[in-house]
Amino acid sequence: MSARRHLAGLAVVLAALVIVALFLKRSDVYLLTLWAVYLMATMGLNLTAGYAGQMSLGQAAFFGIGAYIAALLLKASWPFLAVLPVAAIVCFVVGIVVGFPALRVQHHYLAFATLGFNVLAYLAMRNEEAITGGTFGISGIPRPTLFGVDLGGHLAYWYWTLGSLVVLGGLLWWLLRSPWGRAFTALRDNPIRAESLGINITAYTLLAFAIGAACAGIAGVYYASLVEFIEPGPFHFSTSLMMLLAVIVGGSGRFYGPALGTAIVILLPEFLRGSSVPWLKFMQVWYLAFFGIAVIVLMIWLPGGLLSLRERLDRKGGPQ
Amino acid sequence: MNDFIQLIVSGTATGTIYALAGLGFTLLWQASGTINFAQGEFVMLPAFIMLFCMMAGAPLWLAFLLTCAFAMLVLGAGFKKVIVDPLIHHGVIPLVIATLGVAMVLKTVVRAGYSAEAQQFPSSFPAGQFSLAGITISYADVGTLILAAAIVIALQVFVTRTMTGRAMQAVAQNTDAARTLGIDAKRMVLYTFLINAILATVTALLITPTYLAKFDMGESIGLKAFFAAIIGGFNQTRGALLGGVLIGILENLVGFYWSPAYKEGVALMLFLVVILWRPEGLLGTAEERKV
Amino acid sequence: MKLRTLHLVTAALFALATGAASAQQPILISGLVELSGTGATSGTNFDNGAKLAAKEINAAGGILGRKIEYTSSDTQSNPAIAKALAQKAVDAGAYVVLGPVFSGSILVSMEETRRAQVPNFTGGEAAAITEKGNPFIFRTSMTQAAAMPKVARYIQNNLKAKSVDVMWVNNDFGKGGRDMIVKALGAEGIKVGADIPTEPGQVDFSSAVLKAKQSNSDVLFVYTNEEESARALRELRKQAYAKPIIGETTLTGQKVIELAGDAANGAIAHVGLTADAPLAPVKAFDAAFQKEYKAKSDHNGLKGYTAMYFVKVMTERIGKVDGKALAAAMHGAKMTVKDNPGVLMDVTFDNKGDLDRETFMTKVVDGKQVVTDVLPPLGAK
Amino acid sequence: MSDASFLEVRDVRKHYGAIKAVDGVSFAVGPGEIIGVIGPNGSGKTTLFNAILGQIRPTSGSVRFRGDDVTGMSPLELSRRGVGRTFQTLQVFGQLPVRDNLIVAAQEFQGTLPGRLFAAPDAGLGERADEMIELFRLQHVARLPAGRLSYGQQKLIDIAMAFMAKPRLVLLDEPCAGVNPSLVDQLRELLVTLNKTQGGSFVVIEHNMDFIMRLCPHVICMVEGKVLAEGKPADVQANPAVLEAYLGN
Repeated sequence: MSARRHLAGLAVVLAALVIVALFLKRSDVYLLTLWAVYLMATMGLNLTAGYAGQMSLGQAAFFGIGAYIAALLLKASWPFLAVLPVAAIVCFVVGIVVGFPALRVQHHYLAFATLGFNVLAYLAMRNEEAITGGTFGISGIPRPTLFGVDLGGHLAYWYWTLGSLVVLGGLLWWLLRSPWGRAFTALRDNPIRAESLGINITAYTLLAFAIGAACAGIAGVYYASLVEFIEPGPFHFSTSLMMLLAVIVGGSGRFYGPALGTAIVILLPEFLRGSSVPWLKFMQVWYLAFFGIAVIVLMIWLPGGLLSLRERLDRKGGPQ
Repeated sequence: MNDFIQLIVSGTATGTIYALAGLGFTLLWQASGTINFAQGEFVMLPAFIMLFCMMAGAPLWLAFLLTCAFAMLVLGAGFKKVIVDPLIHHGVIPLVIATLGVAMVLKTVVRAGYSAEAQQFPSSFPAGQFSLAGITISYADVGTLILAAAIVIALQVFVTRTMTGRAMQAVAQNTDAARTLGIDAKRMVLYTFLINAILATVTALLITPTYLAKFDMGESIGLKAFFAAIIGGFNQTRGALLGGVLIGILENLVGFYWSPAYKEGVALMLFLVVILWRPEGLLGTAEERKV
Repeated sequence: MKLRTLHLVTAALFALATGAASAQQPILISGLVELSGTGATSGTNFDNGAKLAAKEINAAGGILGRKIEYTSSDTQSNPAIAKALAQKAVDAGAYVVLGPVFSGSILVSMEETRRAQVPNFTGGEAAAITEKGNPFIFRTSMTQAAAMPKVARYIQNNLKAKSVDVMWVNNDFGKGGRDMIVKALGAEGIKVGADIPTEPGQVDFSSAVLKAKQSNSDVLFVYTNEEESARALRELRKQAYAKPIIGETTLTGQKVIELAGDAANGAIAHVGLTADAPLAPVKAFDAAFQKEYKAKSDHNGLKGYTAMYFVKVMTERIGKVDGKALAAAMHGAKMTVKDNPGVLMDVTFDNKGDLDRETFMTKVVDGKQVVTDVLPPLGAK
Repeated sequence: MSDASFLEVRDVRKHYGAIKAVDGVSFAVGPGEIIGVIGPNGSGKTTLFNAILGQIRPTSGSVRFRGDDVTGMSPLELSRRGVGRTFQTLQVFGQLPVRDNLIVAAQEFQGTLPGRLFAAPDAGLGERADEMIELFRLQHVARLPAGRLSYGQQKLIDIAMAFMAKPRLVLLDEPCAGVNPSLVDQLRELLVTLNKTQGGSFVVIEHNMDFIMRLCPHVICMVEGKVLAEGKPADVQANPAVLEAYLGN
């Protein structure tokens, strides 16, 4: 796909997202915004797990850390644009710390180590009541006003989130096209060979974790402000699992994989719920079972995720 | 002092349960390099199958035997054939993800197909307890402990003393070499899957009276089982037992002497310490990083 | 003449048609309930109660001659989803919103119903819900703030205890109750001994029970969800805990008795509304519920059921289907069983949306919940 | 410095319990020299490479490179000092296009880590990569993911990567293994060209005797972890002990 066709396609999709929102109901716009927020976190996870190959099951913890920072600072009347870098930097630093086990262990060990971090973070959110409000959470988180524009309305907040998503996506795109992106892929494909070629695998592993974590932290800020209330529940490790599955189902290590995967995880169940067609109603109860089967089937026949489908078909039909 | 011993005793009883579930993890890993994220659900499903059998009028022992057969067929052979065999050559991660999918399917099937509510489950041991030097011990604790210890020892004996067991171990250590010695590697791997299914059923029989039969009962047991296995040493059968009991006891001590709020974090802390300090586990032997 | 007849007939037909149309147009009531996730048990019961009530009301001719169309959707016990569903219910033009049950969820979703001025009946028990000055929020059960003083008074008067240990589950339900009971015990001059938090889903209660045994207080107050209550009772029995065990709502519930078996015998609990209450309307409800769902309702089932009847009674009282008017009428409303058996017990609402009614002290005897005392409403002196 | 060699391996041993994989090997490589290492399977050649390159830590002995002691240094530090290598088995980055495989092999030697984030996507190495692609005749597959190419093509990429950063010393572990015989001559010519144009010293492990004899002016024969013979290819080949070691197996 040429760069021009790529840009044109992206522009069409973005224009559609901008225009369609005008005709959608309030609740649908809210769901779209929720999708965009989760997408920020899953794009970060795609960098950590998809491009750099570091299997992380702790993304929801960073998401939560960002959300709690936002809740506390926004309630203390900090401007939104000042909260963003704070959340990103804190998560970046914590990400480096959490990345350390990755230097010693790989794959499933790493998955469990990051999952362990997630459980600890969750326990801290529930028990450190003085800071986090414990299980009651923090309510009354304001939505921002930027440059005199009130972003409290559902449409305004959607456009603000979509714009931010595009900026974040652009930054990630640029990062992945830089020599860093190539080094991340080399780290995933073959760390031992990478090291023999002078690639500092320690630095890149930690960076992969930290950048992914920073994205989740930013997503957390948008989440807190969107829902206007947070409690520990959404930052349980099961959210990390869903985020990882979203990346993998969409296509890990593919730039648009998380967008598709997150839509399947966040939007599809709500679509089924809202439907009045009987068999779709049946689906909503069994949704997770079908999703689970889809994951298994994908792993067996299409481990590259849904976005690798065309490539796979090309290769089957091609001369090779 | 009595309190302390009481905590140790009940912690040991809880820990052996973690160990039983963890044992299956290590077996599958050793024999076939399978990491099963659905191990907890492999315990949950037999609990419900036993319930169904009993609702149909079967006594507990018959329900257990029928469920063993079911588990060997579905969670043993079926799991291997449908999920593991097609995926095992693609490395660890796709299989891990697929077993996550299996866990979701099993949970949803039980929840949507049967009930989201906890169901009670009869104990295999007589109710009641006895006191020994001021410490209360229930018959169920003693029974669980003895049965779990017996299973671990029996498994150890089977693996080291019998022909089939030694063949299984040979396959676990070096599949190719075992094959050249004329061992039917495929059959040995199948045996480990069958043993894992039976272990899961036994675990279900032992824990469901306290855990209660519920679709999500596998979540915590699966996690603890994995931590137990890693802490003890992933490539050692005894490791899971040590890891499980260590977690059980420490959880109780932390819950009592420090704060119950962080009790659930104990296994994780121990796990993080172990993988940073001794990644092969307390009893495990180091595996060279492959070039 | 002919023409006039024709006119008359058309007019009559027209009137009939429009009348019929408005009678047939159903009243939309949306349920936001926890059908999956941690709150699945509570939400499912609440939902079943509401469904049962809607069915009964429709069978008896509906509200003001219009049928109820009740649709429920699953919040997955997740506040962000609850908020989306509340918006969806409002968008769909719901007359009233029922649920969610979880306090965390209702605190988020009630902002949406308030903005749209749709009355919202919740199963949540956290004190904060009605402290925000939201004129559209109404409870379906007594708050912890109202229930705990009754428990404390009972401990003082009937059990003559000087000190109490508190074992609670660390979620919004347990933590809220724990804060309230500590306050209420303090007001009665009773000392709080060991303060024992437990985790949701906790299995091993040995260290928690040991703590209670060691502190040697006169009474143990247990405030956990159903499954954990059952496990706690078993461990207490195992370690031969001899002091009175008292709880609130859950401890003597049907599910706990079923799960704990013998170990539940002797447990005492204050219950706001129970399917075992010795009252004719409640017994009728109990029978109907069991027939419909093959299971016994917990207190959440009664919450959903009565909420639907509150809507019916008050809508007929104001004589029109108007959300704003309904909310206004609810404040200070009083409903009696004599006139409306569906509300199950006499009930009054205050101007914050809190309700008040009689409550019960119950005890488990031979595996059955038995009502030992009827406590008057707080407001009745 | 005149006596001190470019690379000097002195009495390196690597023992695994009772097994002596490498048992006291010493040799030296001068600037621009090409040295061949031969020996039957299991004679410890690859273990020796790994011990020199920091992949494993030698039990005893020392390795000096350009006068500095580099014993036990990590592969990363060694690569920084200008030591490159290839592996016995194929080691390309399968999902990266061929051109990116070559660029990634040298990009870490350009500028600083933060600087590379803001550098041009090809890190200024596009031209160099195209040169190598031309040299190795890979133009027609330059944009395809390396993992999709034939084994022989991947092997060429693998070797080209080792030379991208213009290393001072390259250790090649069986460059001919699995390569189509018709390509072997081409490969030898490539290595000679690279040695002439880029300079640098090579150490080559290889089983293909013809290849080694024609490429390397100096050959070491290892047997059971020890150096059995050393010298001109023809002399080593004619050494009766060497013959016996090969035939005896």
